[in-house]
Amino acid sequence: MNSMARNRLADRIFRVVGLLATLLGLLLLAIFLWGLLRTGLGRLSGQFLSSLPSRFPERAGIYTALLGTVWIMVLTALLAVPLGVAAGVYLEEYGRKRRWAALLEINITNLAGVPSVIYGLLGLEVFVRFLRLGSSVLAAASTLALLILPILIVATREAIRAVPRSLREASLALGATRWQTIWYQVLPASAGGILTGIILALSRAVGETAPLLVIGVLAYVPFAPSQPLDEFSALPVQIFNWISRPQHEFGVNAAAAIIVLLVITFGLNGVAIYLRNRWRQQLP
Amino acid sequence: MKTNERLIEALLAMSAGVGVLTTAGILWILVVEAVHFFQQVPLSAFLTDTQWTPLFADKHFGILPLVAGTLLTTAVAVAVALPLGLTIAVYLNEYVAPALRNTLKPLLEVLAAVPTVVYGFFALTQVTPFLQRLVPGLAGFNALSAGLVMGIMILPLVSSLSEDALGAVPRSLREASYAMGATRLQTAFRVVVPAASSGVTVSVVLAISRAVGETMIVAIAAGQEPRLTANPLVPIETITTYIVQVSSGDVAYGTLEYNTIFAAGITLFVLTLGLNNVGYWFRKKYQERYE
Amino acid sequence: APETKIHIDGSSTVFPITEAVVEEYARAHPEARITVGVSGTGGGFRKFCRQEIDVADASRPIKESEQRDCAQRGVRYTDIRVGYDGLAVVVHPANTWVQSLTVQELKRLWEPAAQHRVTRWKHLRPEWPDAEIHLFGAGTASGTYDYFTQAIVGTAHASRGDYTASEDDNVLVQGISTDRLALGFFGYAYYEANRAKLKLVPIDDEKPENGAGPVAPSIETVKNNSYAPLSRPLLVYVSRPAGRRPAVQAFVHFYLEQAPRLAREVGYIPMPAEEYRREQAKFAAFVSQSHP
Amino acid sequence: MSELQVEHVNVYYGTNHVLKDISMAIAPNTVTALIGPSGCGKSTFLRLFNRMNDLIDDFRYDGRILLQGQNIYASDVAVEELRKRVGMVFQRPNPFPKSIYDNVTYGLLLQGVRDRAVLDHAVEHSLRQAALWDEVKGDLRKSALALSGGQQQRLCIARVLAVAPHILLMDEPASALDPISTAKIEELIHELKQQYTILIVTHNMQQAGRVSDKTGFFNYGQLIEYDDTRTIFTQPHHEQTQNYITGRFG
Amino acid sequence: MSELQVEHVNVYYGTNHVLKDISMAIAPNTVTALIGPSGCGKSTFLRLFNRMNDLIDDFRYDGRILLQGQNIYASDVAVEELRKRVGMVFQRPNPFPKSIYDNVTYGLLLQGVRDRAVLDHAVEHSLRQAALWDEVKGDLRKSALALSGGQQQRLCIARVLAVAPHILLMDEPASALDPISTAKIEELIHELKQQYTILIVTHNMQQAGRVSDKTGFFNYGQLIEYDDTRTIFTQPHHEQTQNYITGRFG
Ligand SMILES: Nc1ncnc2c1ncn2[C@@H]1O[C@H](COP(=O)(O)OP(=O)(O)OP(=O)(O)O)[C@@H](O)[C@H]1O
Ligand SMILES: Nc1ncnc2c1ncn2[C@@H]1O[C@H](COP(=O)(O)OP(=O)(O)OP(=O)(O)O)[C@@H](O)[C@H]1O
Ligand SMILES: [Mg+2]
Ligand SMILES: [Mg+2]
Ligand SMILES: O=P([O-])([O-])[O-]
Repeated sequence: MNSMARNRLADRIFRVVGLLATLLGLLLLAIFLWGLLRTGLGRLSGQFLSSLPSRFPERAGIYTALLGTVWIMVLTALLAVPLGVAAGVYLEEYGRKRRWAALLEINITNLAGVPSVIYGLLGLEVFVRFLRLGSSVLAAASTLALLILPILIVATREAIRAVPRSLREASLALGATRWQTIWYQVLPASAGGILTGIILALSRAVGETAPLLVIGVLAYVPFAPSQPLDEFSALPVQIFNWISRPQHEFGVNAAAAIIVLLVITFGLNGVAIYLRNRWRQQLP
Repeated sequence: MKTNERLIEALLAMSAGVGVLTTAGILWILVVEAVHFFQQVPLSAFLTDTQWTPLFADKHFGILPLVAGTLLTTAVAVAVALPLGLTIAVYLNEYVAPALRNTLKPLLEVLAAVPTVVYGFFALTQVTPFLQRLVPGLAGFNALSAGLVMGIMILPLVSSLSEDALGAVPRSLREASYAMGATRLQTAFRVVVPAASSGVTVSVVLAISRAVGETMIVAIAAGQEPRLTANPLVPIETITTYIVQVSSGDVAYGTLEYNTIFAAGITLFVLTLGLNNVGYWFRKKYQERYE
Repeated sequence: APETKIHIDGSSTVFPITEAVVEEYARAHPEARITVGVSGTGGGFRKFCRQEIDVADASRPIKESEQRDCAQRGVRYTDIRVGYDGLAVVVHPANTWVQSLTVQELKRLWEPAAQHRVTRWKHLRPEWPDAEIHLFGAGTASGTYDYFTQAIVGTAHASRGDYTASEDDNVLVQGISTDRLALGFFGYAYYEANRAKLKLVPIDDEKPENGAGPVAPSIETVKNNSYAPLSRPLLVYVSRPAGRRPAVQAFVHFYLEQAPRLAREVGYIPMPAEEYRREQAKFAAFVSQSHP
Repeated sequence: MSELQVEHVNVYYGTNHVLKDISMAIAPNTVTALIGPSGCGKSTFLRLFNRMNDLIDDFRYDGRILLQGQNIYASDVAVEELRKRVGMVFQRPNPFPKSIYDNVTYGLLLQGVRDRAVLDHAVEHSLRQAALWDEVKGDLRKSALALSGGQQQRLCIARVLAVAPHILLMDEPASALDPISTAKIEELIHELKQQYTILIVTHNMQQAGRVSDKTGFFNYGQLIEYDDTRTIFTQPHHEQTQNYITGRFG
Repeated sequence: MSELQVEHVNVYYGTNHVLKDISMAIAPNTVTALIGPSGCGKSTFLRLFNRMNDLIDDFRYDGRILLQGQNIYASDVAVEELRKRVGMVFQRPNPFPKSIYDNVTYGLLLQGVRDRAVLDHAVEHSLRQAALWDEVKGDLRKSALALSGGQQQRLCIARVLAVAPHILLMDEPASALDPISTAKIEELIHELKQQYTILIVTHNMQQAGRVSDKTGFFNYGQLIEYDDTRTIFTQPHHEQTQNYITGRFG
């Protein structure tokens, strides 16, 4: 076999190998989803969604955890979104001339890479102990808000950067102040991108488990929170809890709860991808 | 009007300051608690002792077993994600039509959107029993299946970011190679991958950093037994697992035992910080220059 | 309203009973807002003395140091017995070689000196396989750990450190039931709940007065004290400020009423009926003292 | 008195000396064309008058620029006020991604005008001035992005006129347009001259000849020649100017 | 016999009909210049001969192209073999981001040549042919990106010569270069003509006149005229050709 034929063969083989590798990635995802659905789907029911936790697997439900997750999501969004968007706007629109811009830049990059357990430690010391919030929804949401802040900032900056310079100049040339330009032109034009970032960040927050464990979520909470200082459970924590129980039926519950969690995260991701595509098309 | 502008700028700057405060807070907490720790445990013991038993009567404070556990699971994960991710990146970039590529990439990225507690469940209940049939002597908690699953989790990080880097290599370089009679494979590995090497490196570094900091998969599936070993078949403990285990077990506030989680935390922080900055530095320094 | 809130935390051993009681109580009193944490007996007492919780679950009596801590903060309390527990020593069901263990062997296996030395089955008995032994046991913040080390090694809090230690007994069950070379210990209730996945190891304390030869834990052997030295009482502690609150009073009352049934249901050993009546009386006295 | 007075102005971008000792006086209600080869500094010069260069990081200048006798770079000048008096039209039409109506009223909204009648009137008036009214009056709520390029550019002019500036800066306002739209814009400039002082950068010699009263020829950052347009185009004093106008370079 | 024979070739990109019924015969050891206004299809035509268009998703063609009598689009032709025989030089120099040495040996490595002596010899020989040897022989390990534009382009030529093709395709090889480098490339083409058949696309009439034996004039995808270069430039048969050559359009 001459060298050219060998090269062509290698090329053909790689085409197959590459396809297999890609399929393997997708296949693993499929296997894993299939296993989950097979185990957990039968357990999903109105009763499962609306029941309190219980020592009897067949009676137990995710009512508390689901509402806890919703509470966390809302509070986290309330805390993180204004901060993240404002910080992103500052860094992109004001901060660039400032001397500490480079510092902020490195800071944000590094924050994005800090493992989530470390945020848990921060939350434990600052929110749980120092501010005496205890293992409350507020403490958890504050911790997760800090965790997703870098994601929000980066997303906001990217969205803002995509707004053409001509739009800013047009506004400024009409006598708009910097903030008026941002408020009336830059933010509306980048809203799609920012919203995408917000949703992706929230989907991350919803699935986080380790920081919640570190700030000390309780094992058994048979009621949904009614105010920010209440104790809570959350879906990932409930799942972790059930996983660590050896009885098979709790494994089934865990699978069912995972399906619910995945519906939420995949749903959020889907919405984000949809919004991103729509927003990209709208860019002038 | 002017004052209004100033006020707004100040408010925005304060928001940006929260990021700095967060970093400062993390550093402050880790350092303060770790200083307490190192007042009682010499740094040399921390770095050289081969046992980590801070909660027992016979106390040892060697971080090495935890670091070894962390590196072991990371190594397994990278051993999965690097070849697979790079193959996928090259395949998507060189062999697949853009339309298909644009569907396959987000599909693969779904793998990174799965909450890690879910992966932990998967590793423990599916992967480990499956592997136990293939590998005799595989413990119920082990670094292998946790690492494998973690590899799946970081796979899209490698494949997507590397593909972005490969896609940024100018067409003219590819054409030059094809025009010399190169096959796609030769073009990919002799021209495109080397030209995009810094982008590929960054993606790998980021993936490693993610694996080092990952908590739930290892906490659920890798065990809680600090041990200085390179054997992926036995239970080990990672730094992150230790932090979760001890902090959720409520060790007495202000005791040496409590401070150990911050000593472990600062080790983890330094590891990931180092990796992130290597990545950042690479990106800044070697931003691809082609022509 | 905070009056209906009750915070409980502490022992993982006691958790299943408390969980069951709370679940039943909440069914009867939907307005109740009771949370249960699992920080281990030691962790529970710490929170208890800092008045972060109202009721502490404990699998051993409060220690002197913990008593001092509570006293310093002016926290008075009473202890209430709710049942008994035996500590089960278990191996994987596929383990064919272990039929029983002596207390001496357990000590050789778990004492601090064993670390990195007794690492293979054959180190325990030469005829056993030359394979690694994978150990699982209670975490150091748990009463179970204190109790086991005291009973087996002879000093509380002294043991080897190279084993999978968890405050969460479920993690241990999970670990042992998936590992052919495992050996571990935890509360009898967890063995009860997972009989099929585990193999119980009878223990011989080599003291004929406690029943000759190896004894396996069971309701009988724990109650009649022949399963020694690994059986113990289960307790809850109620603080004085909490004891003044009607919601807490009602709950503790309910707890003692239901304990015989629920303790058995989750795998523990209930006390004789008159003992429960005595505990009720004791608590009533504590409550009346609380009201000046 | 001259409307605008430029005195010994130098501009630098970092170490790049882009405008060199420029002086020039511009009379009210005239059209001044700025011509010269690419990169010679025309745009930079134009953007001095509404201080748009301030936005560029490493911009520096010295010298003075007076608007009706007042130094526009004085520290007490509110830049926003200046920009209302000195309107600008850009090379490529850059309408806001909003309705036609909202585009025209934007400048007024910035000033806090909320009265519907005032806004309505301003919209009609400015669109008429910009010779766009008849084409769009049917649907003022339509997105500005749906207009043709030439319409968009006239909308941008209307948008500027709505804030009632004294001076109009135009940076190659017709270079992205087809010949018919270009003709309309030129016609418009003719009419606006009655009320405004106009500065226009152009690459098109014919256009400069058609619309302007005065012409300044720039090369390598210097104002080589500044004179009546007719003089510049028929008997320039400098050979460079001559060469440029006849197309020998640039 | 002709080296290359093009028979009734049509090319489409999707629905865009880019080349229309082209036929042409090219003799060995000649230089053929392809001229025509931008977008007329010169590059597309050139890239037919080494099947580079195959890389474009919606490329379609019909007709036949014969290389020494063999249809290069036949299904049994190995594209890689073809491309070794038909080398190509691009408009902008595109050396690989590797050393000079590695650039020249790239083609040989692809074929599995590992013998150091063979490679060394090929490097020297090709660099000499490309008139670059004297300038770079001192440091062959230097990155190719550190060379000047003209040197890079000659390196790209050397890189092609190293695989010993019969035919050289050049798509505006000097358009990104300064006059001195351009002169060097033209000289090079002159010398290479002894051994190779060369097709060169150029926008520069003078260049076409200087280097080529034959010239083909394309317009709107059609081959308007193909003849001796001298004839094309002195007495073209078509008015379009005449107009183009005299600069009246394009
Ligand atoms: N933002 C900037 N930063 C640095 N240099 C700049 C910037 N903008 C323009 N320049 C430089 O200043 C010089 C003058 O630019 P200017 O845009 O004023 O030229 P111009 O005459 O308008 O050219 P054109 O006809 O191409 O628009 C040029 O050399 C240009 O490279
Ligand atoms: N990849 C492609 N996909 C679709 N159409 C293309 C593609 N490449 C070129 N075209 C179209 O094909 C026609 C011919 O292009 P070609 O590049 O061959 O022209 P050219 O004569 O080389 O022009 P130039 O002198 O500008 O290089 C043009 O109309 C061009 O728009
Ligand atoms: Mg300009
Ligand atoms: Mg071309
Ligand atoms: O959780 P414990 O019962 O072992 O303290």
